[in-house]
Amino acid sequence: MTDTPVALSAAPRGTKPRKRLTPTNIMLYGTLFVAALYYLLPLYVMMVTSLKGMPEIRFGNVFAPPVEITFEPWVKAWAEACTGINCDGLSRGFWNSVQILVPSVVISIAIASVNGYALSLWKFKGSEVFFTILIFGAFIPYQVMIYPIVILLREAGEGLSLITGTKIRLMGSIWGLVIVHTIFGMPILTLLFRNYFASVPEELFKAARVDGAGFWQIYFQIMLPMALPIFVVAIILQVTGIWNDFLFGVIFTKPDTYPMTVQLNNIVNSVQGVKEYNVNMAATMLTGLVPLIIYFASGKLFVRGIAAGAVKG
Amino acid sequence: MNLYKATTAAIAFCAAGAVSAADLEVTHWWTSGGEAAAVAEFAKAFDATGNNWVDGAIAGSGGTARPIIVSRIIGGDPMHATQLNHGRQAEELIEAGLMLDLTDVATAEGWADTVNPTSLLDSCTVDGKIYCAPVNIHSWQWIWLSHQAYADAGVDVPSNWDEFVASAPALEAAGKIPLAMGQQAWQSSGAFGVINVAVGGPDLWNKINVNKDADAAAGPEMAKVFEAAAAARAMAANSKVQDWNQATNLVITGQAGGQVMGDWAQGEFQVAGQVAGQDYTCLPGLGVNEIISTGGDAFYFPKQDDPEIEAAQKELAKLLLSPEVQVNFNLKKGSLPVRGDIDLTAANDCMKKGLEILASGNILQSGDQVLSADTSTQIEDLMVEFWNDPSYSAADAQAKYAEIIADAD
Amino acid sequence: MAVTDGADVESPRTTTKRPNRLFKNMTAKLAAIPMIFTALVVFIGCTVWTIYHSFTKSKLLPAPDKWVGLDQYERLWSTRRWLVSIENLAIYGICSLVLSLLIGFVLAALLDRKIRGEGVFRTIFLYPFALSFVVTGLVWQWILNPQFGIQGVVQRWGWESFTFDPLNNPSIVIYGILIAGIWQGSGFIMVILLAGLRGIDEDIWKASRVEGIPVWKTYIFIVVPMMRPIFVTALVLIAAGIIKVYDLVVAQTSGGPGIASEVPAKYVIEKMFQAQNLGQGFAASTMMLLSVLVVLIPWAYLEFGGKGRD
Amino acid sequence: MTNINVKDLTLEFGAVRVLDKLNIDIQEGEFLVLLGASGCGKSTLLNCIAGLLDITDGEIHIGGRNVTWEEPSERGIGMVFQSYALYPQMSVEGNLSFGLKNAKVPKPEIAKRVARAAEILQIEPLLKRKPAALSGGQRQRVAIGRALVRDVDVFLFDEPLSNLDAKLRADLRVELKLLHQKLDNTMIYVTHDQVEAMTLADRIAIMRGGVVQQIASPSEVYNRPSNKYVAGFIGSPTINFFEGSITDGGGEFLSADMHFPLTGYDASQGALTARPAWLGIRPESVITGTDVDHQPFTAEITVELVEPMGSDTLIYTTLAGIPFRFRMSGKASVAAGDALKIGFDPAQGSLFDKSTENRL
Repeated sequence: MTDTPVALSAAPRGTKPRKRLTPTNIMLYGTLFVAALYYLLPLYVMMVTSLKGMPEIRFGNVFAPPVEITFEPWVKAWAEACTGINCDGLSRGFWNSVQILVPSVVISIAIASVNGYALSLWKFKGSEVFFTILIFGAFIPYQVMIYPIVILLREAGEGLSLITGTKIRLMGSIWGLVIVHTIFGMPILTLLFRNYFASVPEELFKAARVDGAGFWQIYFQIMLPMALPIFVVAIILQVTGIWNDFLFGVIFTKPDTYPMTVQLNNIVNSVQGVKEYNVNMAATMLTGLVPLIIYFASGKLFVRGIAAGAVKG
Repeated sequence: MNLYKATTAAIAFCAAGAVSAADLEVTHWWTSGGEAAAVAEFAKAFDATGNNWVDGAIAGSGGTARPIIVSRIIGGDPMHATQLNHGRQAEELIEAGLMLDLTDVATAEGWADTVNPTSLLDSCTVDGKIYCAPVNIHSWQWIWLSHQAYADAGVDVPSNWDEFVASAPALEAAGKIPLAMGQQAWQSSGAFGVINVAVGGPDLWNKINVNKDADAAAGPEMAKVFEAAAAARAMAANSKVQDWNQATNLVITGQAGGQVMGDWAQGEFQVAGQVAGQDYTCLPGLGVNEIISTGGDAFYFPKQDDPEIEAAQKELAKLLLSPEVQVNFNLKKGSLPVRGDIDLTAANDCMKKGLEILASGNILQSGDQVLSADTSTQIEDLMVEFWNDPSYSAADAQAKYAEIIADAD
Repeated sequence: MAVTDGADVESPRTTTKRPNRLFKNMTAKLAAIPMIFTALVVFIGCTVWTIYHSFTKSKLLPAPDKWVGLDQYERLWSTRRWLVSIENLAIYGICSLVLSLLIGFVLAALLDRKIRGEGVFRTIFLYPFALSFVVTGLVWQWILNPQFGIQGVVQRWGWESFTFDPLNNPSIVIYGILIAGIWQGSGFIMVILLAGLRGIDEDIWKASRVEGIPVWKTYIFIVVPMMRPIFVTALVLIAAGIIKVYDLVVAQTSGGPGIASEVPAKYVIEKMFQAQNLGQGFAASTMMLLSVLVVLIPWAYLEFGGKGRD
Repeated sequence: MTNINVKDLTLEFGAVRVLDKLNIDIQEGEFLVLLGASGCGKSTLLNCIAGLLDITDGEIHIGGRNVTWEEPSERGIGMVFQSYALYPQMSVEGNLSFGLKNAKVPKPEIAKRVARAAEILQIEPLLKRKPAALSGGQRQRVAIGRALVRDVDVFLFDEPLSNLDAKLRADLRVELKLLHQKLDNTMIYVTHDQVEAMTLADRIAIMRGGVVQQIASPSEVYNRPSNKYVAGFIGSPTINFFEGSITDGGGEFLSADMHFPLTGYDASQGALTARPAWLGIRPESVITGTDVDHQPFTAEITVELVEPMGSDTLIYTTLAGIPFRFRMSGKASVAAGDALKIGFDPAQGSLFDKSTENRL
């Protein structure tokens, strides 16, 4: 449609509503831009700092763009920064993190989704009590639990060794870490899945039961294919949480298998002479890359999943 | 799992068939420039024996590293060797039977005769058995002074604490920070200890810290110490850094006049290519009471159930105290060797001063050796608050201090 | 069936008796074992263990036989650092609760106004949530650095007397941490609330337009009350984060200057591991737990109390 | 033998008793409708019969077999839900065969049954589609098909037509009736729509508060409601109730200043005696025009409101001091304010005891 003026005898009363620069819109976008500035500032600072040389940092300000762009801090953070006598930067930790991440995410989500499914559709006597305890668990600071968990894992390892006859150590193995991540991810994930499955029409569940499907058949064939949005949320939350974890990573792994965050901490806290802010920032960004990419890539899916999982209180 | 176990077992078996070589994972929190260079000496020497040093550095401080070390030992997944401050930190772990008994190594190597001062070995001894290998002597009792800063301010480099205090206004006038201080609790507490010994004298320090004499802690002599600390606080008011080596860096670059810090600071000067007596001056005991506190680091060896590993652990223990390694390590680290029988001609001015004092027996036990970790952290909490809050009066702090000493165990 | 001759009317496999309740729903119970284990053994078990040991003089290792009664608690409540920690947590908690909800809701409402580039804005607001507290703490420490950061920049512009150094000023340091905490977490709250807003019936908006109610009034008086359950979810998530605040403080200020930005979780950890005084750490964590219960029990009662699914 | 017997069925949710010692016997091939207002327990009862709810007490027999504690799939039932409950990620074919696969029915057999059900329901062209691509009516056919393929003798319907629009509902209603005639299955059908109930049912069970009020054929329920509640629930517009009393000997019913002769009333509980009571007169039993004079009761009324419905017209007025509704032919031309003479036979109405509200 072209905008050829057509002489209309009866012009509508009132102003034409489709104006771009209404005061409301100015305020709306103005607020959004100011807010965006606040959220973007640190990212900007990280970025420019990581591209500056040390002298520039010492005499410039944090917001000034780099005069001379250098990628050396990135190279150093990835491959050269030293901790103790190891000077291979973050690179060592990257694959370790991936190896920890994958089983932890898969197992924790598998268990939490089954929990949520059982809690919403196969309630049994006491199931709500366990759920309430679980939710309380979300409020216990992790650090408080370290000590008993360490003892628990030791005992469990010994118990398993007795049963299987081979020596099994949960402490210091990747499986110990997976168990810990599963336990601490459980409250929030279970809540999400429970809410999601509770919003699935109950009649669907009934129909499947009349069709002779049991607990697992309904879970795998009916519920699982329907739960994609909430799985996206769960995966995002877990990937972020586990990737960013420092505390459990450092306690339940060994130097060979230290995750990236432990190495980040080492790089950032290994002050040799002056703090190399540029290297620190580059290391920081490198470490944050995986969760960041996941966030940027998931976009709308995350919001949609949250809507499905969090809306029911 | 089984396959994995079998494979590891096979590998271990093969390895055993060769020389008694093993990978030893060693945790420590030595990550600053000088520290890392020193650790590398250990690793080099150990690797030379055909074993393999797996470095488990945990950056941060003992506060970050210790929970990790302790929980891994308790969880049944101990590292093979670990740094800990000797003294009372490991007592319970030893009592619980989690640490390897090194008595046979110590006897064979004659540690009892070579380790000087003997108090170091005493700290490693529980019920007559030796559980740790001391590797160095660290003394808190130093102040490090920047020649450049004093030159810029146009005053002479002070030769004792009183002169240092007197020179402060001149430094401030020249836009310098008279006293560089990191804001972490252990630094506040440590600096206070140094001032305590310098101003109050070693006897007072012993009375309070060894004998837990709360009256002395509340007494007039101690009041003077607190006044001195309050004065130091004022001098450090513009020092807004966290880490100790950042503070040291202020001294190295001439932005600050001096820093009260242990002898490990020397490693930083060395890394920066500065020469003692030329670029910087060190004053033991703040130039007042020339004395050295003999704290230090030690290595503990958590018990393992693999005889191969145990052999390697003992080998490492032996190595750590061998004369050659002691020299190389301590030169890099800037600390004093634990053996009285080695030649340190390569040592610089400051180290030599320390060695002389050590030889003369002018020594003090370290806080780690006499106070429990609990009491130490209580004092740290008090000190970090005192140093950072100008409105916290010396008298109030002293009262609180006396309270802590009264409850100390 | 229709052609059966009645011979198998009373087939032997007929179950006339109510099956044992324990075996009813058995698969679900088996599948829930990890959850039951976590709830009972880990959460309850560890909590009981912790509470018990808070009455002992445990040092580096737990010492269940060294019973000292309430000594640890007496010491706890006479420790200045603990009192400062509690006060800080209260300030941080209330401010972060209010601000997260407020900022989160305002941003969500703005994004809900059929904005151009909604996806871009949403990603911008949300991305900090992908970063760890350690990273957050470091970046903001850097930005708030009085020498290189905001204060330095403004002073270099010529406003010499400008001071903005929250991290070096004991009386406002907790707000410096708050700035970083809000930055990290409010985007997530925004997403949750946005999801809630999207769940509001379009007709509500039509009705309020027809009746000529201003947009802001519609939000405050109609939409917000309708979103109660979502606000509750958001509240729970924020609250769970507040009580755990630790990494952020460690990375940003290490509790300084002095003890001005200490928080309870940090006290607990340092007492347990650095001071090697488990008993004291456990006593402090028990107090934290107690405060959580005080807040949580009324909420849990309202949320889950009695109302089952129809 | 697929009759269904519900014996002393009781269901409690915590302290709330939802079903109270319920007894229903359903004959083989019977179409029973459970009718009631929402919350009366009709769906709950259906779920109990299906085995989807664990009952508190009592027994359920299907085809002579005690199935009280059997799994839903073992009871030989098929069920159709209000929301259709189609598995969203499966095609129509997948939806139809899911139950059979679970029951490990051989593949050729599954194909055969699916084909047959699709043919009966005329959904063959839809077999490969996903439910999201179907209209409401098509979805409901698939849902019925899912019950059909199970080759069972009992069908349970839980308000299957409630989500459809009026026209589709009427069409499918007819189809359901045809289906029943064709298959001759036992069907239990839950609805709150009395038109569905009246048109489909062999017998209607009207429920209220977890108790069956009356179980009888549609005409019985309509003409001889067992209590005041049933009378008021069935029929649209609702029945007119006069409050009053029966005279000695049961000859007349007095309300306000009106006398309603009861000669010829078919009493349910023995002869009528003097007592306070309700008299219910269906709007449909009121007569106007020339035949009025033959009626035992006549009255002059003023029309207050007219609702033309096409086929017929509803007139609102006041009689004996109460609002009174009746139905006239759609052709009648009446306007508000008109005076009209009406008549009916009170003996064709229903009398209910004032206190027990049971039919007299």
